[in-house]
Amino acid sequence: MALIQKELKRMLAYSTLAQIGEIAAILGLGTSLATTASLLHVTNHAVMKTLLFFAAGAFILQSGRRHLKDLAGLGRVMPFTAGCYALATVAIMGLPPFSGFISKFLMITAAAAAGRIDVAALILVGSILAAFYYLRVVRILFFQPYEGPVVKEAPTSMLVAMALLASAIVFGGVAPTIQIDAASAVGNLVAARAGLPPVVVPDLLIVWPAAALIATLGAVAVWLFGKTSPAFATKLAIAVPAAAFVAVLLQPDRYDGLSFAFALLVSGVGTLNMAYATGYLAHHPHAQHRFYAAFALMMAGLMGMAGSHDFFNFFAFWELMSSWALYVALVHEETADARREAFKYFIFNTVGASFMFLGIAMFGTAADSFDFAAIARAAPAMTTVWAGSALVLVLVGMLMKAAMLPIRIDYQMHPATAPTPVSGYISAVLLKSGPYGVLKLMALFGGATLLDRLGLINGQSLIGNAIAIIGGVTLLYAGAMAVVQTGIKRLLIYSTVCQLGYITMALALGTTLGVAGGLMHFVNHMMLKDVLFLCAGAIMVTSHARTLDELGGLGRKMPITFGIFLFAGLSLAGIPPLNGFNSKWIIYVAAFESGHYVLGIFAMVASLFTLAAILKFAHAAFMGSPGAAAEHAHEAPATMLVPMLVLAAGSFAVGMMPGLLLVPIAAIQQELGMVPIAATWTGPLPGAGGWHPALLSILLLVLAGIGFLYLRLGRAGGAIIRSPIHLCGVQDIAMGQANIGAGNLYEAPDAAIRSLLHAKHDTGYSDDDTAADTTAPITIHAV
Amino acid sequence: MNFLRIFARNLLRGPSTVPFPFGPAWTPARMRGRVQFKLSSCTGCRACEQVCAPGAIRFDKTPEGLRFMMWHNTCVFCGMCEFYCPTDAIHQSDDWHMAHAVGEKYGMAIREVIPYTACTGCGMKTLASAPNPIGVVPPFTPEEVEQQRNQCPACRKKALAERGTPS
Amino acid sequence: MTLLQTLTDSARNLAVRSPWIYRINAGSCNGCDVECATTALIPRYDVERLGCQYCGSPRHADIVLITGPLTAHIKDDVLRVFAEIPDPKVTVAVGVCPISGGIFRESYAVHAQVDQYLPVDVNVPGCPPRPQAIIEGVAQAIAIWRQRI
Amino acid sequence: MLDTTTIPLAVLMFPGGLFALAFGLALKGLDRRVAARLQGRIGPPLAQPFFDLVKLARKRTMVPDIAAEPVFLGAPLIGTVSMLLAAALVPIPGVYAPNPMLGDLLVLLYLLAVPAVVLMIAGSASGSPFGAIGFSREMALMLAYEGPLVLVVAAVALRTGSFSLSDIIAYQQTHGAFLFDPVMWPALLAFLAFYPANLGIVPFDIPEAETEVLEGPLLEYSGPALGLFKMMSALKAVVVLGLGVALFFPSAPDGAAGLLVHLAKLVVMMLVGVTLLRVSMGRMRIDQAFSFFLRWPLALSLLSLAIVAAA
Repeated sequence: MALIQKELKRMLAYSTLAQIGEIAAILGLGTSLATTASLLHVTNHAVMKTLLFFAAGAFILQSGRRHLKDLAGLGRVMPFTAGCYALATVAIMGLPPFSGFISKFLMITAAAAAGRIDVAALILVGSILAAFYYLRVVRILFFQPYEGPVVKEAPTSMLVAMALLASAIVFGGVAPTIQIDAASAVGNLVAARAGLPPVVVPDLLIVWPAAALIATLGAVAVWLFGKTSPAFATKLAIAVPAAAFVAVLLQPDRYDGLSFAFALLVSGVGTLNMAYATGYLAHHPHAQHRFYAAFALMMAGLMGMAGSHDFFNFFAFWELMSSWALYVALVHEETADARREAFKYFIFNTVGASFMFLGIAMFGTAADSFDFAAIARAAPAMTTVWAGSALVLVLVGMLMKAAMLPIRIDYQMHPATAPTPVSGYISAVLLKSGPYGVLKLMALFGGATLLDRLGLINGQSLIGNAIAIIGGVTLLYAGAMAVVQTGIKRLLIYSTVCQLGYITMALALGTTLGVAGGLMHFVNHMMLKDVLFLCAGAIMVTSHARTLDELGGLGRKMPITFGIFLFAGLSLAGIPPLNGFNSKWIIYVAAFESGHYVLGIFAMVASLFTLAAILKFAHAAFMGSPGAAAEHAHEAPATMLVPMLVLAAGSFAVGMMPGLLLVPIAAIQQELGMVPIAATWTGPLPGAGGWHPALLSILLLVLAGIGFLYLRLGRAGGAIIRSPIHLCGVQDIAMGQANIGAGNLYEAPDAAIRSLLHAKHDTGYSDDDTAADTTAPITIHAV
Repeated sequence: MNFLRIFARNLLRGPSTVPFPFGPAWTPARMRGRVQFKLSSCTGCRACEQVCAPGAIRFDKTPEGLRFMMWHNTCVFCGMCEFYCPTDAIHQSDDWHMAHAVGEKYGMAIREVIPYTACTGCGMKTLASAPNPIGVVPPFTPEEVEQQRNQCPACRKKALAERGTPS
Repeated sequence: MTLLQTLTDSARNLAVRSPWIYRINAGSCNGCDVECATTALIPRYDVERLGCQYCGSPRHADIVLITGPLTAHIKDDVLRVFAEIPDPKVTVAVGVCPISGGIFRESYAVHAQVDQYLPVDVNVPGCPPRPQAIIEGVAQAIAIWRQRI
Repeated sequence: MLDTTTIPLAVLMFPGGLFALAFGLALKGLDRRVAARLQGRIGPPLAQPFFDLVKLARKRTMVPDIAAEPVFLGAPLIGTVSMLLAAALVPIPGVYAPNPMLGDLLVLLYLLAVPAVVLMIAGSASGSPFGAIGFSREMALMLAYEGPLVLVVAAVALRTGSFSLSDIIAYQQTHGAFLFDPVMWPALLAFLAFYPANLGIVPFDIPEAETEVLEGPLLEYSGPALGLFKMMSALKAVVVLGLGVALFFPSAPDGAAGLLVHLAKLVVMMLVGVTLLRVSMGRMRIDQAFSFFLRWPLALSLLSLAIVAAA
């Protein structure tokens, strides 16, 4: 009902009914934990709902309008009230780190403890529906332009009340112990009268690792300073991830091996992307500090997740990372497409997260503690059906995060309309949390505990094989789709999903070589894909184009970007001496050795699709005859080039010395209880036919030197002559017409793939669909 | 699969390439090659100039005589001049080795002068060309032809008048 | 000096044995073009014995065969394509048309003598010249090309 | 580290650099001469490709004004160099076993992809529309023939259980060459369809068609850069044929005789697969070639994979 409401207050009223329904459902369970959980939710809901009504009242008082449509853009005019409203909405949706999340978590755990999975599922579906209508209001308030009479902020008396309630919500989320003790005291009284055992509440305290704390506080500081002194805020924005990086370094014991490496990578790449973002957004600066804050908060979520020791913290930071912070960052450009795509991605994340939520609740209650080690110990005791379904639920949640399910990838992908630094960061780092989680679970539940009980195929766990096959199918499907795309970022996102397929498949193989290959590709892809996105960002800054057909011949105007793009693209596509190929090679050998030769063949063919997509991008954007965008194109500014160069240098170093990655990977494998691969700092690649990429590269360079002498002979007769291209002498063809755009490359395979996957021509920007019509077979795009 | 048979035949019979640059080349009998000009038999009737399509043949009067010029680089070797020349002074040989460096571009020409001779009758400059009386009754005897060879057209007309035959 | 000298001389002798042919049709009636084609392709006058090879792009050309009287319509295109051919190159005018305009000499639409616009090195008169004549022309062109390479 | 002293020698002199280059050029010359003889004409002298290279070295280099010069001139260099290296990876049975540090069958497989990639980058870097068409067709062709190739390599690897070429040869020396092993015949047929396409021989040289797209990617190249491309294609012939020999009939005596036998095998494969095909067939259209490869070569390689998996 709340969904169809047009008027703000009626919608809030209906949502209250929904919440009361949830509370009643939990109370009905009758266990002591259930009563405590519902009591806690009653208190939290009271606070949140009143704040919502206060804010709504302030809106109606000031602007005199009730209907949702004409509240558009009020966030700009009444920032504080709208801010409180947004905070309350996020809290009531049950997103960390606010109080709503704690009570919702307790309720679901109580339902799971009482064995009523259906009730828990019902509540989760309810919260997904809630997300729809709550978020719609926030979207209207903040991200639509405001036109209408001048409206001043609510009177101070109302502001003070709202501030108090907001701080209560935040306090309830960060330090819930007081509230929980109070609720459990009352719960015990009720339980004692009903003869039930006293309630034992699992400790639901979000433990903030130092790095995550710095990032969160930094984000808030950046947002606040953003209003007053933008220049200082921008510098602060870069400093925050750097500080987080140092914090992770200072606390090595806080994380286990895998998480320590992941946290370092998160903050390292985060610093580079943030520096890039300052350059990127300098061109059309509007509310960029809100963007930096959201970006920093995402990093905080990632690092918190890496540092978590129990499922509650893991899930809390997982939610923080992929929910509203991501939404604010994605919807930064506030165009119709951006809003639609960001909303679609937010809902997708919420659905994924609720799968995981259910799984975790089932695990937690079965072992009545959320700590990883405790669950691992208690796993053999659980019934196979219960533990198996819980594991499957959590894995599905993680795979959906990594956009792994082979159906309708374009829904699972992060939107192409997001600003490039964040979409680069999501592809490179955020989507990696999926495989990271899968590996952590495989290590936790691997071997005797749970996986083997769920059925074995020639020595490997059934689930491991299933994930590997899903990964294999996805990488083939996404690779084929990447070849067909013409949107700049759309193409890169599809190829990201393809590469993630590689990583998931490799990790799920379970053999030491497979995991090593997966981890190495994990890092290689993180560096290479980030560089590709940053190059795409540089192009979009200079040419404001969104599809490849509007570009052409930028190579001469942007030589450094072009060089880096070519290096990273070819390396990702798997050209031998480069680092992308090293990790792919390990994955191929691992796939063949572990008997999955079909997946190995999928992997090899898909790397060809990646090559096709990368070369199509390189041709359409950099090479080819110059299109309209090439006249005024200019090289990217230094702030954008430095991160690119750092990442390119990193991948080159890894290419030359694979030991840089292999030795830490061996240490991680040792810690995860696997047989580590044989790797030395300067040694060759592991596996049977281990070869040494540095040897290949040095030989190539030596031979290139000799070849260059032959090339120089041509110049015996003086400088190279620059002459116009040969068009059979015809002079009246405009340069643009002579340009073979991205749309009409590879006609034959294009048609085959389109018919096979019946993919339509979409660039992620709805208003662009009319421009590039798909019916005309070869359309020469006139200037 | 007859192309395999063709390949086998080619291999067995060996290449059928003419060893031209490194050996003599066969030339067909009636090859219309380079134009040759026999000065002695040319009577200066300028028929060939009329009939040469690309205008390769030119006559111009010079004090010593009527100059005949023919530029091989424009001639299209159609053979019309040989066909219409009454006294077959022009003949197309079968020499096709005419490729030349650009230096001798204007060298590829024939320049001959048909000398004037003094007319035996009136002492005027005239071409020593044998008359070609057509429809003269009774036809000229050879010594009459020889006698009129060196006369100018005016004297020839007079001689014809004296012979009493309509010219 | 002598070593370098002998080296370059031997390089020139070797290099001269692979002249690549490129044909520009400056508005010809295709008579000469058919003859040029036969010189390369038909087994009887195989020009590949001299190392020649027809190449599709002006950038690869060494010996340029020009046919046709350079009609006004195509003049500047031919000049542009000719400029795209890298040095050391040799030009052979095949047929009387490029040399003097042939039948079309006084026509308003023909810029008759090609060597007003392009440096021509060897003329092969004929309408069309015999394949052997073209081969002879190409052989002379190779001799000239030997000095320029 | 392993004894790396043999590697520089291998890469620069014997099976790799100069030897492979010289033999490749001789192979190309022989191919042109035999093709001419099949057509009943004398054909160029055997060393003609060598003369071409010397002539190209002495001509001026021209670069289109809209081309990205470093990539434009660097592309042929990378292609040739990678093929020089790949030549050192191909084992010559009984004479030369590649050092395992250099790489195995998979590395060789993707090193073989480098020339095609270089050709594509050259085509689009030159900025000319012909180059772009050549680029698009080369990629379409590569997408077509890579499938069967990967399946064939997988079938061989499954059969012998390892990716290193030396093990494959050892396996065949003990269990009899794959040429006479009926299980591997479909794979052999699929490979026979693959290597003319990889070498760009007439039925499949659609990207560099002289008549249709004026030699596609090579249109804008002149002088030494074009010479490098010619070297690259010559070397690629040696590497691909060497791979074919290593995969399917590597049995050969040791020492100098082994080398002669190996070279003879390469010549036979060249004459049968390349020259005969080149002289007897016309050039296919790109969609014909694309669908050709997705028909029976793909079916054959799948069949061979199935048989090998079953056997």
